[in-house]
Amino acid sequence: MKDLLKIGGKEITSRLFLGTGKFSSNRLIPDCVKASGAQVVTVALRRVDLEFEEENIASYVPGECILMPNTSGARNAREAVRIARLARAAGCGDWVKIEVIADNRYLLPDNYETVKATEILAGEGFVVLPYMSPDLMVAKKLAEAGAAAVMPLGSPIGSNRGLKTRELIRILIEEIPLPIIVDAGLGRPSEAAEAMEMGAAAVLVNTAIATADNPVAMARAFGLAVEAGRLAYLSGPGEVREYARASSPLTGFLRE
Amino acid sequence: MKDLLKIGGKEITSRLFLGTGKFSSNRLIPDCVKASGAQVVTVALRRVDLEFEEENIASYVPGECILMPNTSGARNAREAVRIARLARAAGCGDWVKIEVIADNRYLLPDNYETVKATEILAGEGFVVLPYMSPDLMVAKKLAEAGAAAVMPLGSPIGSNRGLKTRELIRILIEEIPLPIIVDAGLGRPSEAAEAMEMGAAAVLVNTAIATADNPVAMARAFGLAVEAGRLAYLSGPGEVREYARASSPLTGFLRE
Amino acid sequence: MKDLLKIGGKEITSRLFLGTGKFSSNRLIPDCVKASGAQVVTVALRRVDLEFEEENIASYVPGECILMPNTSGARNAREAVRIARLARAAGCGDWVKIEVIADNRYLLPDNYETVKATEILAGEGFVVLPYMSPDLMVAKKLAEAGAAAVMPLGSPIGSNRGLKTRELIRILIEEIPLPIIVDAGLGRPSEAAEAMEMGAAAVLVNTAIATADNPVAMARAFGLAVEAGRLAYLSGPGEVREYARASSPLTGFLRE
Amino acid sequence: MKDLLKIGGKEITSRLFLGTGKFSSNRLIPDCVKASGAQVVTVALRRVDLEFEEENIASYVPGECILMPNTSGARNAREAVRIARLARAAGCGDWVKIEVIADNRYLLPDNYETVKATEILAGEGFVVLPYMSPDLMVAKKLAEAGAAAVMPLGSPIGSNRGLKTRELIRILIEEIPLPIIVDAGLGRPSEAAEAMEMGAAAVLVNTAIATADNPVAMARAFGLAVEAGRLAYLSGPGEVREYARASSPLTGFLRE
Amino acid sequence: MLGVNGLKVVVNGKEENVAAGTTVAGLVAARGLRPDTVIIEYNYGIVKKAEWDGIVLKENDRVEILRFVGGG
Amino acid sequence: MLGVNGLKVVVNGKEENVAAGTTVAGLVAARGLRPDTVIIEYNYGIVKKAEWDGIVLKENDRVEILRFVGGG
Amino acid sequence: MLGVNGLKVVVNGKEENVAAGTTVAGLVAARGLRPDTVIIEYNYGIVKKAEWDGIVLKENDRVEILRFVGGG
Amino acid sequence: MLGVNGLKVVVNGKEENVAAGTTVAGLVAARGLRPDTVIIEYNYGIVKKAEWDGIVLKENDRVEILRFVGGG
Repeated sequence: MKDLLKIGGKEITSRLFLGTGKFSSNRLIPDCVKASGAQVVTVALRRVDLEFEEENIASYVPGECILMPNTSGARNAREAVRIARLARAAGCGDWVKIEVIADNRYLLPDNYETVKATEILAGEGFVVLPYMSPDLMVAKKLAEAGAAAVMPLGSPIGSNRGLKTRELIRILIEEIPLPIIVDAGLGRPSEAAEAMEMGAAAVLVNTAIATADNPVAMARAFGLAVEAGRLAYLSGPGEVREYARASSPLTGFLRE
Repeated sequence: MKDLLKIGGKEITSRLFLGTGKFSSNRLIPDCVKASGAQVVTVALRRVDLEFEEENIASYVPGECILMPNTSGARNAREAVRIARLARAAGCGDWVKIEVIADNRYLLPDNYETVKATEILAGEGFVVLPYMSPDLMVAKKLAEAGAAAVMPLGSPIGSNRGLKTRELIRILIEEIPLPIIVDAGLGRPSEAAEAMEMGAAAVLVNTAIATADNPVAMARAFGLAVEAGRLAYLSGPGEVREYARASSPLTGFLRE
Repeated sequence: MKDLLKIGGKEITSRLFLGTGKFSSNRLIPDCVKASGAQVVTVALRRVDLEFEEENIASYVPGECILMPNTSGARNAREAVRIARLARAAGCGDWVKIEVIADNRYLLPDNYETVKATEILAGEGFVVLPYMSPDLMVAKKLAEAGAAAVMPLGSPIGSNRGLKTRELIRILIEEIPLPIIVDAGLGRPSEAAEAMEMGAAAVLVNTAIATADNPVAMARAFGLAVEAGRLAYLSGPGEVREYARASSPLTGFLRE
Repeated sequence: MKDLLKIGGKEITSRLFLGTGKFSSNRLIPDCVKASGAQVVTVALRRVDLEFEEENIASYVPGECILMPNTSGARNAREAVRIARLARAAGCGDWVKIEVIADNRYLLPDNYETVKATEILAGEGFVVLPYMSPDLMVAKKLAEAGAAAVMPLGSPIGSNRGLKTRELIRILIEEIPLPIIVDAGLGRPSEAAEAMEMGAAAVLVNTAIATADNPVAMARAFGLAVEAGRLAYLSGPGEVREYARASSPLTGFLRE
Repeated sequence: MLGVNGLKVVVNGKEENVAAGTTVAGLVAARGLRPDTVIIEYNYGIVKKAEWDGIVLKENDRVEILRFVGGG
Repeated sequence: MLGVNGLKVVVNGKEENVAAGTTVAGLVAARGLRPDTVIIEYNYGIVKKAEWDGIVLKENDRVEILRFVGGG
Repeated sequence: MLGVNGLKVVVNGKEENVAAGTTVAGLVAARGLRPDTVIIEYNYGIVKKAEWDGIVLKENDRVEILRFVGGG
Repeated sequence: MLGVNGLKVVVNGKEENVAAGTTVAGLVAARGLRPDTVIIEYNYGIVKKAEWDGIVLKENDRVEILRFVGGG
């Protein structure tokens, strides 16, 4: 029986979501998608800059992927809703990652505005995945508002600091009946694996892959680590003990 | 170009070594070897117990594997040497994991006796992989004594406590010109991945796989995690930052 | 020059706030206040239970202390406001710890309702110290709402799990121009000291002291640790280094 | 009943030992000894340097202190023994901190040579406190060799990295019937407090105090933290729980 | 079941019957509570001790008798 | 400075002058942008490619020309 | 207690009586052990299968019959 | 370069020439060191202050003049 992640009516086999920002060249993106196995890929919406010729990022994302535009740039619910509607109208599908940020140093989200935007967009039939600062009561409100999943941060965006909020995320996983997807801050495959071992439904990684010396190999590394962590979660790990427990038999020793 | 681990003249592709103790049934071993991809497999030597019919463990280990008998049961160098010689005479090959333990609660090794046994057995042409309590000066002595690799513990055998000695292991990896193989204590794939990300050459896992509810799936999980950690180590991870770094562009925002 | 904590027009010398719940006997409270040096002491408001004769907790709190009633039991802003007003009317002074909790397993606060209650009570001249789930944007809203300090949790109330939210608290300390007081979850003096070393203005401790085998000695331990952590914060600790730095001179060795 | 640390026939009340290296001026030492409450103070022995006029460090250490010369500079047991004998002959008393270091990057000790030196000097009536890399079997050998206490490192000398070896130190405290004194690497009072909470008999601090912007205040901070940690250890801390436990009563809520 | 000249009030969330003419002060005294140790909320409003004597309970009045207890 | 029969519109937040009769399609073409790579918001409303030809810009119209870029 | 023409040997640390003339091979066979699954140490020296037939046990000989088992 | 009636000794690891008849006490004094602040090792043996006057240096003697310094 396959272990599928069901979100917004879609059945997803890869639990690693990939962000497309900060790559030295967009040409790396198709290879990273392939190497990571990612099926859900995020993009952003921006004004065309006529100064230099930009490319259409969508053309670098394999067609079979689910494109998930984010609402980066939005400082409140209204702006997030506007961006989400434009993205969908552009034929990007129903998925949207809500990202409402007013803080410019740590890029921490505004949970209040995020709940508001989630309510509006879920009402309009979007598959809403809100990025949030881990908070149990907010996660409950997001669930009531119709979120398809909840995406708490592990540490500040792009910091590579890892799973610093594990205590709060542990509680979200235990208490919220929605997929918990750790988004932001994961810098090493081991951290992604730990999130999955804790029971996270998926993780979203961008900076750690895009800024590695070898992004394609790092994409593969995260893909393997996420699968490893998920398998471990499903395999019933043994308990952690204070004392040692011999792995070789304690009888039948060769003695005088 | 393949990333090979060279030990004792052998070229090894899998950096996960597998222990065969504590499985509920030896029948699980071949599947776990396969699922994990392990090429180096440890076994122990014991007196035949006529009470109940035992099986020959070797028959459960795929022929292409490198069999690495350990010297468990040895309380000093002399006993370790005796066991190693018997194992080799039995046609087990030249590899041996030296394990000299006098402490019965935490099963922590005796580094002094381990150095002695390493010197003797290396002199007799064995490929010696000593299990040790992480200690820089001891690791240097093991290198001088002819060890083929050094195997510091991450935490007590079978405790599943993980990489508690990372600080000392970090130093061994940096200072010792031999493969550093983290042996004992790793309880989760994420911990194995972290050891590899730090630059460990390999890890040896037994209890975490053998005592999982689903040993075969857990074996696969560790195999993937070790590969992920190694790939990340080779891929030049980005630096860890105190502040956030946007993954989406900070210009061209849609505004009034 | 004295290092004073200024809140609500009061100058406080002790940065350890003490909770009075869960003591095996109220008779322990005066000694714990004395041993800890606490000047701010929390109490709760409850219906009189005629079944068994209760005592008036206030009579156990030394007169010179600032009594800070909490709004425990409140599930929303309205209930919190009602409790706060009653407490003040009872002559308890202007200080109030806002605690709005709807979750019964982890007792995590509702940040939304907490902001609302803070706004109302600050408007009525209360000195408002809101208990909150660490979240930068919420802390900013609490500051705008007129909070006198912000009290993020270190881990769930009474769990003794310690400073699990250090990453988010670090950010609050850096970004919020109000005293940050770590409330809930601190289980060991070392954890309280760490919070103070990070720059927390104070910590609030109850369970770790009240449920220790020797509450009075533990109260003293926390008092000392908080002072130690504060002093260290003010003393400019040296930097953390990857390598060693000799503490004895590296010249003039006695040699052949 | 007083809580005294008995070593070498002496009864010590302060569990913070102070090192005297790296102070910007020796004039700071008496104040730091006073502020920290330290009763055991370490010094080193070096060749007189005629280039610049040096002072006699001993004259800066209050007379009531126990002077503990270290054998820094020694690369093997023989050199350590030579230094220890000279120091005692100079009227420094019977105490000696054995420090045998051959590694110049991490200044990690040579446990083998340290055991040898301990055996010789204990036999000559010295009160021997060996600095060591945490290792259970070595600690047992040091105890057999006549050590008065065992001093495992928390992290490399002068690194301020803290209690990185807590797992191995935890085991030493549990298994070794001698005072365990954490020496080297402690950079913050909270780390010293944690070591004491774990059951360490004392800690030795030098760099963290000597290199602070305000060494005297930092000395006081460490003194308070060590006392706090010791008190907590003696006070029977409450257990750490997965879930929350209300600190205010869960009955008698004011409701409609 | 209601007594002839008694009346129904709600004290701390529970229905009770009290004799006509009962005051808040009487309610507290009847419970053997020392006035200086309790706080009274009368029909959602706070009433100071000085006022307790003057308040005669009416049918369906809501009274909360509260006290400070240990809390964190 | 405004031409005789030109008009002022706001494109991507910047004021611009365009010739009377300019359509949204013309605005995109004038910038050398391939229609299938951009998204147009016209006076806060979304307009599909099919409609671009039919929309003739009026004084003070607001047009946003957007595109998908890499983001996390 | 020792049989007339038996002799005492130590097998895997336990004293045993075996008939005179018993060989190492016989000792193994008597236990129903498949030769290819066990390892024999005879008076602290290793002996290969080929030699088992030729070794006739003497009084006080020490024999270890060993086997590989699962270990970490 | 060696003086007629001088002799070579090693002080703190460095070769030095001293006048014949120089004592340990003289060696210390010549350096302007206060006796109570230094420790002397003479030919690998410890010598107490009381003995310094009596020790006349011979060719190739090894003297260590030591002192306590700050250390951790």
